[in-house]
Amino acid sequence: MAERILDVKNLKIDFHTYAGDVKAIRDVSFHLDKGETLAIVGESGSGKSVTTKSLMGLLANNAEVTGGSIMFHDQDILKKSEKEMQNIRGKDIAMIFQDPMTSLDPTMRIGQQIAEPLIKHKHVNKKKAWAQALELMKLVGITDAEERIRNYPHQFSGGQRQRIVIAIALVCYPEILIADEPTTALDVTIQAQILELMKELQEKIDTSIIFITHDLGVVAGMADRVAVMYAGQIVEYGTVDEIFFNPQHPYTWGLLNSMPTLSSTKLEAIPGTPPDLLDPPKGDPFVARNPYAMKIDAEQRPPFFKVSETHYAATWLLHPDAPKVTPPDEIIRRRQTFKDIMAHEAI
Amino acid sequence: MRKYLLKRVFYMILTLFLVATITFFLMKLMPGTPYSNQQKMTAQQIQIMNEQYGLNKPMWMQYLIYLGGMLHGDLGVSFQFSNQPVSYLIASRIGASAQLGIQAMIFGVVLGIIIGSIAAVHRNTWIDTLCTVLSIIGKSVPNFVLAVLLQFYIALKLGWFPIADWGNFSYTVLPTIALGVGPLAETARFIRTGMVDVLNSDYIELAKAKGLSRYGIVYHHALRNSLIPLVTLIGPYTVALMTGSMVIENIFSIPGIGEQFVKSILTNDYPTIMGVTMLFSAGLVAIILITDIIYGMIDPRIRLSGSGD
Amino acid sequence: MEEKIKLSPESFEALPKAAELDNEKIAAPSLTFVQDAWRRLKMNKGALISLFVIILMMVVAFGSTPFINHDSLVKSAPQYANLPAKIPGVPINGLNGKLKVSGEWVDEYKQNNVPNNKYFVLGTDYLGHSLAQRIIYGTKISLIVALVATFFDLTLGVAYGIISGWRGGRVDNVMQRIIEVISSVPSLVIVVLMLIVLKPGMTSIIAAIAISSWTTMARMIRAETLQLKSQEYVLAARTLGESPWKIAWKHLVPNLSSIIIIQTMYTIPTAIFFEAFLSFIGIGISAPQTSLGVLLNDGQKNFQFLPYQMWYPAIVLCVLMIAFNLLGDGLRDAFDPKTRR
Amino acid sequence: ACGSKSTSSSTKQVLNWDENAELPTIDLSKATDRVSFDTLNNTNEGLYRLGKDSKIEPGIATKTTVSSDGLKYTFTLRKNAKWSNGDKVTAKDFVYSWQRTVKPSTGSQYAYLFSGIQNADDIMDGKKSPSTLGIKAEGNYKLVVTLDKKLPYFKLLMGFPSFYPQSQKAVEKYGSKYGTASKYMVYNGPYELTKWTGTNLSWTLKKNNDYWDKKNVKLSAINYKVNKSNTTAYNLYQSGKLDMTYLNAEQAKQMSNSKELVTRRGASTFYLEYNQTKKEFQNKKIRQAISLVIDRKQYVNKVLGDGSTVAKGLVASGLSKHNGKDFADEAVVKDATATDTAKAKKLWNEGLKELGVKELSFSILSDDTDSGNKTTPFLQSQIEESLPGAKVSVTNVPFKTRLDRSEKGNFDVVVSAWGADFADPISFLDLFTSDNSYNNGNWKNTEYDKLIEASKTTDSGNTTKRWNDLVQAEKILMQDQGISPIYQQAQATLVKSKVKGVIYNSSGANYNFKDAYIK
Amino acid sequence: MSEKRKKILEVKHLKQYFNVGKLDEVKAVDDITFDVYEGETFGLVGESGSGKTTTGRSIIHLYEPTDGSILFEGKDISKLKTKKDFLDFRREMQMIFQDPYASLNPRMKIKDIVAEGIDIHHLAKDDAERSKMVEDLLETVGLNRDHSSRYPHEFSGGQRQRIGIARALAVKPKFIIADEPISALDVSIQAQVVNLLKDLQREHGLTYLFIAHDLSMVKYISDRIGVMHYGKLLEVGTADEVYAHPLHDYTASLISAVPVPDPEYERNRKQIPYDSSGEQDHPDNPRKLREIVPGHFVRCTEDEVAGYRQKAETYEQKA
Ligand SMILES: Nc1ncnc2c1ncn2[C@@H]1O[C@H](COP(=O)(O)OP(=O)(O)OP(=O)(O)O)[C@@H](O)[C@H]1O
Ligand SMILES: Nc1ncnc2c1ncn2[C@@H]1O[C@H](COP(=O)(O)OP(=O)(O)OP(=O)(O)O)[C@@H](O)[C@H]1O
Ligand SMILES: [Mg+2]
Ligand SMILES: [Mg+2]
Repeated sequence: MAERILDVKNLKIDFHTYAGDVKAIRDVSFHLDKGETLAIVGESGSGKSVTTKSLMGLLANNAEVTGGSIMFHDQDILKKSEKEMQNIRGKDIAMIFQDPMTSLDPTMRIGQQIAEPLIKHKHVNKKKAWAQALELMKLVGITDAEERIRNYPHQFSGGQRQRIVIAIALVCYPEILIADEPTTALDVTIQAQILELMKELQEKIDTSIIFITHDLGVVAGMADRVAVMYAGQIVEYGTVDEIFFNPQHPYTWGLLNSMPTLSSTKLEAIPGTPPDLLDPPKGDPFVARNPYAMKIDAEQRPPFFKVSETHYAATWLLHPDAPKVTPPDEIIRRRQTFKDIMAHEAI
Repeated sequence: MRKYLLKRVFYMILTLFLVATITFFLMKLMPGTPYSNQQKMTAQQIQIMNEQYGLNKPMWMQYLIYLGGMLHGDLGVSFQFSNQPVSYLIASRIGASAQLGIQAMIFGVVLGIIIGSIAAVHRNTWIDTLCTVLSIIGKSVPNFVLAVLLQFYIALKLGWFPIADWGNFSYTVLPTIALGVGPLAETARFIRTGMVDVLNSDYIELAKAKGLSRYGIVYHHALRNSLIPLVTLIGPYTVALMTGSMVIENIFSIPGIGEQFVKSILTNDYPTIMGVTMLFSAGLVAIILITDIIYGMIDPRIRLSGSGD
Repeated sequence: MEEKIKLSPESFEALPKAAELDNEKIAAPSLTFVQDAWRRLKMNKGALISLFVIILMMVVAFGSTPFINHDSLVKSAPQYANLPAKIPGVPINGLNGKLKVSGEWVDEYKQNNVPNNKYFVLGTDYLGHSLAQRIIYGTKISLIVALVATFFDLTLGVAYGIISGWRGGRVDNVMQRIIEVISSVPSLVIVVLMLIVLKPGMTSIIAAIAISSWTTMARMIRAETLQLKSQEYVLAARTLGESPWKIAWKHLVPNLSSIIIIQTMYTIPTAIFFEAFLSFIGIGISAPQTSLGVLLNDGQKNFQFLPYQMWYPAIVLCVLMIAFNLLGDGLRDAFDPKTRR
Repeated sequence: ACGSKSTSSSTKQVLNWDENAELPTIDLSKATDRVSFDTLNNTNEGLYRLGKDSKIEPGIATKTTVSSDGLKYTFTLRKNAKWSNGDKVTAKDFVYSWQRTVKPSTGSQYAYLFSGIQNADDIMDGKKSPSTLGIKAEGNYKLVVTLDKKLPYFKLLMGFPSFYPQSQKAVEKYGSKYGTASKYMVYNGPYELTKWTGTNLSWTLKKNNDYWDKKNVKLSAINYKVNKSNTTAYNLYQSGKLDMTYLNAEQAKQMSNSKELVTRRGASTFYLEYNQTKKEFQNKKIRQAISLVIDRKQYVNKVLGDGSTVAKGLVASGLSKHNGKDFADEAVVKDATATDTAKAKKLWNEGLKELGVKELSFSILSDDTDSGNKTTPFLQSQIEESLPGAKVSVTNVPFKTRLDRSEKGNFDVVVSAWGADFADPISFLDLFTSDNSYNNGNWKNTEYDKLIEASKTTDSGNTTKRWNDLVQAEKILMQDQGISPIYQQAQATLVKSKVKGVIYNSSGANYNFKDAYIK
Repeated sequence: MSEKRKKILEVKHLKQYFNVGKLDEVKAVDDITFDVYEGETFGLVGESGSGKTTTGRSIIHLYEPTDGSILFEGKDISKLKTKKDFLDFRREMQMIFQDPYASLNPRMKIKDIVAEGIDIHHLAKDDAERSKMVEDLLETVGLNRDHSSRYPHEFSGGQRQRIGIARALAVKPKFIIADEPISALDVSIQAQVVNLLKDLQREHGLTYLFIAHDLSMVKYISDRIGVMHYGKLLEVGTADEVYAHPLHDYTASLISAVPVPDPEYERNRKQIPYDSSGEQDHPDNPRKLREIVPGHFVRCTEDEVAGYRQKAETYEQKA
């Protein structure tokens, strides 16, 4: 079994706002192994960013961690002081943000921006740091790196900027790379390049990636394992094949069903909107939009039911007493594929 | 770039030309004459005087003569100081005002940046409130009141600095403070707002994610980005200070241009009024151009191009 | 460890359609934009107090109109000139009719044979006017100056800015040049020229201040309009065939309102200040009218001897300034969507 | 005050003097203001020097003979008077200077003072050439001045800077720069001007070592500093940086018990002029009524408080004496500057009836100076309170604007002021002849005109007759309330008690420092 | 393809340049020609900055075209003279915007936003009718009637987008330009909006110009697709044709870059790189849209047609 470098247990985070406490993260647990890519998917506001920011210790001022632990190797990140966190950030855990257009300091040469974490964490001098920055720029595929290292962010295109942001994140060879929707702002063609680049680099550097997105297509290409989040909770997690070909949670079904594929002729939308986290429903948060909702869903939060060693889903539908329901056609089709794959693997 | 500059300079000249024209004709609407004793002068004398000052010519001629003179740096002769060329008057008075204005600006801006940054970094805490309240008070006290208080308590009672007059640096301290508190307050508030915005931006988030310390973030990223917009504020402000310190000059008996300007207004000294107005306007227009250029130089995002106005 | 949960079979019945929660429901109470801003303003203690102070001062200043009129302003009583504050029953030096004269507290009321029952809570000025009365009146005048300047800001400045920004292109270019010219002339010159063109007096001063003050507003409105006009909701209105005037009124003005209000809060103190400055150089409002600026200027001349004549108007002016500034800041925060929580 | 002898020897003879306005010029042909005249009076010297109470003291002239008809003055000049460039001061310098001043192209605003000197008026009108002016140099040290008519105050004029000599060499050398900075001027007085750039706010009068009477000049320097704020000047005085400071009214009032308070009574009177082209002000009763309600005593004591006094009439008290009697006392008219509200009301009502109106609204125009700003509201309150139906508005405008409006008759009632150029009543009384351009209110009285004319012509040789003419004239003016005098201005100052020997004259150039010293 | 179908919109040689004559001149749209038939959905795809939005806005006459003409129902829209003609045009063509946060005036209530068109075109007799129309519209787009008195900021992105659709529908248009109506929305919500648009099209016989950069969604909703690149239209054809048998290299590259929610597929996906350097125009041999197979156009020179025909044939053979 791979080395487990991150273990999040029962994380709970509230935001204090005028209207009350937003319970943004409600009992989230997951783990990350060395070298793997964990994708977190979920719609807007489901708590993906908050989860990852808590890993970095970068939560907003009005946030309060009300429970749980985040074990990085054998230390609890939540118990670290700001100073200690500064030494972890950028060095052990690095992060890529969504918008490459705004996440670079417009007034600083990009060489310096890449070199900064080195100077901070590795205590190298500026010259050496710039030399390494240059290496990284080449690594992330920026042509004419020698000349461009002295340029400012606005002189780069969106795709190039995102490469630079990646370079910054990787410059200290972090153990964990958190990528929060790193390609949402990019064109598909550029997105494809960036994703390709990330995969390449992961192999070279052997870092673990937490990849956040709401695009299931990207997940399918990137992830080893997937966690599906909904309304501040993880509702299902498993390997990428398990999630895409043998999903158990109706929300996951809905998600897969609402995306056009090469062959799909009809899209099924998930009706309605996610619940307001100011006052989350006491049962299954998905109940209001769930066509398979049962009485229990409205009353009690479902526990995780084990599907396989690696696959868990929090839905009452997996309860042995629950009636068997027919998932949407698309899911049935996918399950079929799953069987094929399993069969294939079995051979 | 060159095209842009040419265009800007052209607009600058156009603006100045309009200012000159408007003030010239408005000046002619002012009642009274420059002679303090004219009832005792004979018609002949007045006629000759008018001839000497060119006041007997038709308005458009006077206007053309004035414009022509201006091109040679000749702003006419002061009425108030007999035979004194306005250009000399301005030249001899601008020094003190400029020094004072610049000192006040430096004082205000440096302190303002410090206070503003502290407030922004500690926003929504008591430190922030304290800084905000201080800067608002600084903005709320008329500078002549402040000047009177400083003069009375600091100079007369405590004897730390000279009461008035213009001489070595110690003479400039109190006027600088009295004049600089306004820009200080303004800068502090400007920096605070700017920096709060900057601190909320993505690249600050990224800087945090790099593991930089709070100090490092403020110093390396936030400060520079919130300072850039300040450049556009400083220029016109400096001009305003250099020219608008009449109150302070009056109270501290400083031989400055602002004080002279008021005097010339009260004594119908048209050539001086015109001259100083033109100086102010030219200063303002030039400084705006310069700040725009500097702005472009220090902010890598902005390249002066042929576009925009 | 996963534990087996025993549940009654009916728990697994499908949720009845009727009981299905309305998934488009909005739980939070409806808050209009103004309500929302007001809510945030209320959280800002300083701004709230400032608002209260401003309202109070306005009420006192304008409410005094029936009591402090031309006659009471004109009436002088030089026999009571320059008396310090005296509040019966307050034995604090400075408030009991005593004044520090060459280091000693002297009862000025006694010295000047003022009848025992005669007292002035804030003292008197050189003509024996009650300073309290003059401060109230002065505050009124200062506020009027400010409000008229604001009015020009709101009409001329806003209209100019919107037209300039909306029309863009050449019109904008010309209009911006005009502003540039106006703001290239020191405002003092503009005011003096105005005072000459118009008749000297309060109206001219107010008009002059107003005319030289609207350019900032126009600039800000223009910049904002330039942004707003490419906003999709404005485009949407255009695609629906809305006329430019209606767009300005329905879409631009409401969305400019926060900028307008905030800028107004800064125009007011600037105008009051400018009037005070005019008084200082001697072309301000003249007697028997008065303003805070005039009072302050009179006061600063005799600061060594009659400090109260400067302090009282200074305090009132500062309080007013601080209140407007704090309220301005508060409103800016309240209206700024970025500070939204 | 109780300085010991030991200090006197070591005391620096340097005086630090306050000034409240810039020095605009030291070209005596162009000078128009107090500061210029004061400076010229100390840096230069004419035929005479005016001592205490405008007493004539020797200047460049050592001997004066007057022809019996009083129209020809012959001055013998001293031979030891020198310009600061080393040249001798000669009679030609006077001739040059006077001609330069009256020459219209010079644009001297004080040339009118030369009126009465032969051909001066015609020269000023451009009808005659300047060389025809009645001043001739006979050799280097004899000067002959011829007058058109007798000028009883002629000798006083000779102590006024406009009549001082000028060095032609210097004028020509410096050209248009002449008199625009301390270095562009030559001096022949007790002091030399230094450190004046032409526009700065401080300058120094340095003892002139070429001065003929330098052994009697004790001060080594007088440092001037312009402080436009009285508060500042007062603070400087307090800290010992100034030996003298001008006080504003309030300061004066507060310092009234100070031993250092020196009140300089000026020969200048503030009075109301009524615009008599307007019907209502042609009514004498209205004018009288207005005058009678003004409590001048309260005004000078409570409102001004700077030592100004109630004006007795138009001509300032202490300006000129005849047979030991002050003109102002001689010419005093009962009720002219008194307060009598009851009578005022009566006259007012009568006046209104005569005019056929119930109400009268008018405005009072004045300067926007400190005292101007105090005067108008005071007058307004006095008039409105006591005169039923009077509605007064006030307008305070800058000095030049006020002059302009006065001159154009653009006013109802204006607060005017006049300061004597020389110590003779005519300096005041001349103003109100029918055709005088300073008679802004257009008050006309033929008898008055006749008396003034007589004083200048038929009676000019007879001191007593002339005196009586003038007294009579003032009485007429006062009885008719052609103008209503309010107060005679005084300038309160604080002067360190160690400062001695400063001569102050209420008319003409004010300060004479020749004999000043520090104890 | 029935040739009898009526062309509702004809775009002919449309050019839309910005900052003409200045240093920073942008040829946002550079000579594009295409038609839209009544009742169909024409999808416009291309990467960011390729000129899709500009095309849409020119068509609805938010910009004055630099050159070329746009015919709507046979009438040249830049030649509309009278106010009435113009208003009529505004009624028939409507637009749905990209940014659900910027497209609703934050200071207006939902009912006033939706009713804006009703007011302008005086479609309601009185207030009651106006309210009813608004509420009906809200229901049509799947919102509650009582949402009408709320403000935009209270709604989620998907809801806002539906409000925007309701606003466009209020004037009963024939033609709707949807400028990336879904790209700012969550996946699960995207389907809601797309389905809604499809339903509306069916019910009201609408014609759509659907702009997006998400190829799979465009393919799903569109009948025909145009591919834009650098202000030029590179390929036009039916959705299936373009998607399954891309002729132009750029189209192929674009399609190859689209991630698909299928790990199996993704593992094998290879992106085809595209090099635009071969696209240089020669004045004597201009590139323009040429029909390769019926209904399938590619922007190419005369000489290249043969090559494309061949490519099309190989597709045929494979199939
Ligand atoms: N500073 C904050 N104050 C109050 N609530 C917050 C704050 N930050 C996040 N939230 C709330 O926490 C919840 C989760 O937000 P989060 O940013 O993690 O969502 P997300 O899954 O990343 O969504 P997206 O896909 O839009 O980025 C949301 O309901 C959000 O409103
Ligand atoms: N008003 C304008 N002034 C100047 N340039 C403009 C203007 N509008 C658009 N452009 C430029 O025109 C080009 C095409 O822009 P357009 O918005 O049409 O692209 P798009 O395909 O819609 O891109 P996106 O997918 O990012 O929305 C871009 O380079 C853009 O910068
Ligand atoms: Mg997020
Ligand atoms: Mg677009």
